Amino acid sequence: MTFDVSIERGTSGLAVVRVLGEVDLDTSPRLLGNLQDALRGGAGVVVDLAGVGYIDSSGVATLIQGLKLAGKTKARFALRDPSPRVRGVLELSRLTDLFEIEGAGGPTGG
Amino acid sequence: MTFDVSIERGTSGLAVVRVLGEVDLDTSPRLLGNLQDALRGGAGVVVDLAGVGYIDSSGVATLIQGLKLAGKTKARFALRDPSPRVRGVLELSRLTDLFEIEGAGGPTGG
Amino acid sequence: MPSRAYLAEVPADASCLRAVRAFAAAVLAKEQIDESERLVLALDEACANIVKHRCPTIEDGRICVRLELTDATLRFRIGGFCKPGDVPKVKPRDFADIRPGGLGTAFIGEIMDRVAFEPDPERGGAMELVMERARRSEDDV
Amino acid sequence: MPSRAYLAEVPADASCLRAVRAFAAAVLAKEQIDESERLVLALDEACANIVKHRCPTIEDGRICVRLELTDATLRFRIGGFCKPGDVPKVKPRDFADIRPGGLGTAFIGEIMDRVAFEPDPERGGAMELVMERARRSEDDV
Ligand SMILES: Nc1ncnc2c1ncn2[C@@H]1O[C@H](COP(=O)(O)OP(=O)(O)O)[C@@H](O)[C@H]1O
Ligand SMILES: Nc1ncnc2c1ncn2[C@@H]1O[C@H](COP(=O)(O)OP(=O)(O)O)[C@@H](O)[C@H]1O
Repeated sequence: MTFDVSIERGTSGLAVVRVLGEVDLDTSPRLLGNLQDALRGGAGVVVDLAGVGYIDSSGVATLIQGLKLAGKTKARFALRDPSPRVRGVLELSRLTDLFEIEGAGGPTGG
Repeated sequence: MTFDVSIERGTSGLAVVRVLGEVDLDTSPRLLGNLQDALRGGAGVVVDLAGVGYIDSSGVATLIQGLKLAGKTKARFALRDPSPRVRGVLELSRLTDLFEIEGAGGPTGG
Repeated sequence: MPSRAYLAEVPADASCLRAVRAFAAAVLAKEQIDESERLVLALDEACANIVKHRCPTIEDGRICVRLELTDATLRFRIGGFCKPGDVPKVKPRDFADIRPGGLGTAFIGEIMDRVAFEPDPERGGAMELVMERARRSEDDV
Repeated sequence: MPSRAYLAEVPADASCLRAVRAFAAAVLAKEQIDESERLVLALDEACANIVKHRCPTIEDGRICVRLELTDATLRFRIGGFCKPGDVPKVKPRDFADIRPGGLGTAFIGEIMDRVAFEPDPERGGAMELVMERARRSEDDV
């Protein structure tokens, strides 16, 4: 309804996980499940956050879990296009440096 | 902040009153003031409702007041581009036929 | 199934109506209620009536809204809506009588299945406005 | 100037947090509060803590939020937040300790000026979480 996740796998094996809506205590378990699915046997995951209007600590925790999971198989794990609001929450958690962030204003490029 | 009205007067003397935000008991007095200003000495008013996400009975009452005011000087008074939600409220008031409505789906043309 | 209740309370000021609408819209979305836009309108009209007609007569007025949901029904309770003596006044004008005013109660009547007044258990000497609608899920449409 | 109070109450379920956020965002917008997004986050984290840590231990849990505004201060009161004995447990982990969890209280601490626990006047045996921030208008920035 107000939350949706889609997974698109490219020919390279890299999966783009597109998140739409608000990531909170209610919806982050679904996001975690999708990240786990996307990481299974793939080359890695790019989490497209352009459609995320809100994220709370459980959402950040979920992204950390995804990052750790990817680390186990040395798969890539990147965030794409977080809105200023989402970026602000990542900064509040002081974990921005931990993540590879694609997209305008990201430390790892534009 | 969340409500704004602008008036643009064309060379024909017709004023376009562009409304942005939610028209309710709080904001409709401002809209009425703007309609009165726009009608003063002009050829008429087109109320552009494309940016209106919500309207209540006080908003509809305000449009009726504008229509009556325009009628006094035989000036034109038309509504433009109401969203389906706004149109639904006009229909609920059974006053849709009273208004000249411009824009997609309007009874007086598209 | 027990009813699920959601409450909001704000100062009885026109500028606070938007917060009540935002709350109600989110609750109805969470409950997957169909026609939530019309229901928010009915609730808003009732709250606006407190601001317009009730609060000029009482000090420090509040708008107290309770949304009660069961599997079958959606009920709005608007606390301290009016004095018992005002109940007969709360009614729309004829739609044919085209002038501003009198539309709010007409909207409520069109949108809700049942509108009633009950003595407000929390505010002595005041009536609560109770509005109900059978719950239609999106699948029923 | 007397404080203006806004209340919302919802079932203590994760699916109801969005309605609390929508309500708070509309109230803060109406009050022209600066940094409302961060303040909504702090409130949401406190409410989420009730769902995660408090409600598994009580039946029919509710989230009761009170927003109090004066010209100088913004205060959130979250009713029935925890048992008195739980107060010492409510604290963030070290930011250096990178793992999921422990972030919510850290966010609250970063965003609010003051966080305190007070006996809940309406719920005996429970503590209320009180969070305050000096009110900065957009002009101060
Ligand atoms: N809370 C209230 N207390 C007393 N009278 C009320 C209240 N709400 C509505 N009314 C009465 O019902 C009438 C119809 O209300 P409404 O349809 O909203 O139109 P309007 O408010 O524009 O007159 C009002 O004019 C008023 O006399
Ligand atoms: N309402 C509560 N009742 C009891 N303990 C709580 C409550 N809220 C928070 N806590 C304690 O504070 C800790 C930190 O909370 P938080 O920072 O939100 O992280 P997390 O909930 O992810 O552990 C929790 O692990 C819990 O022990």
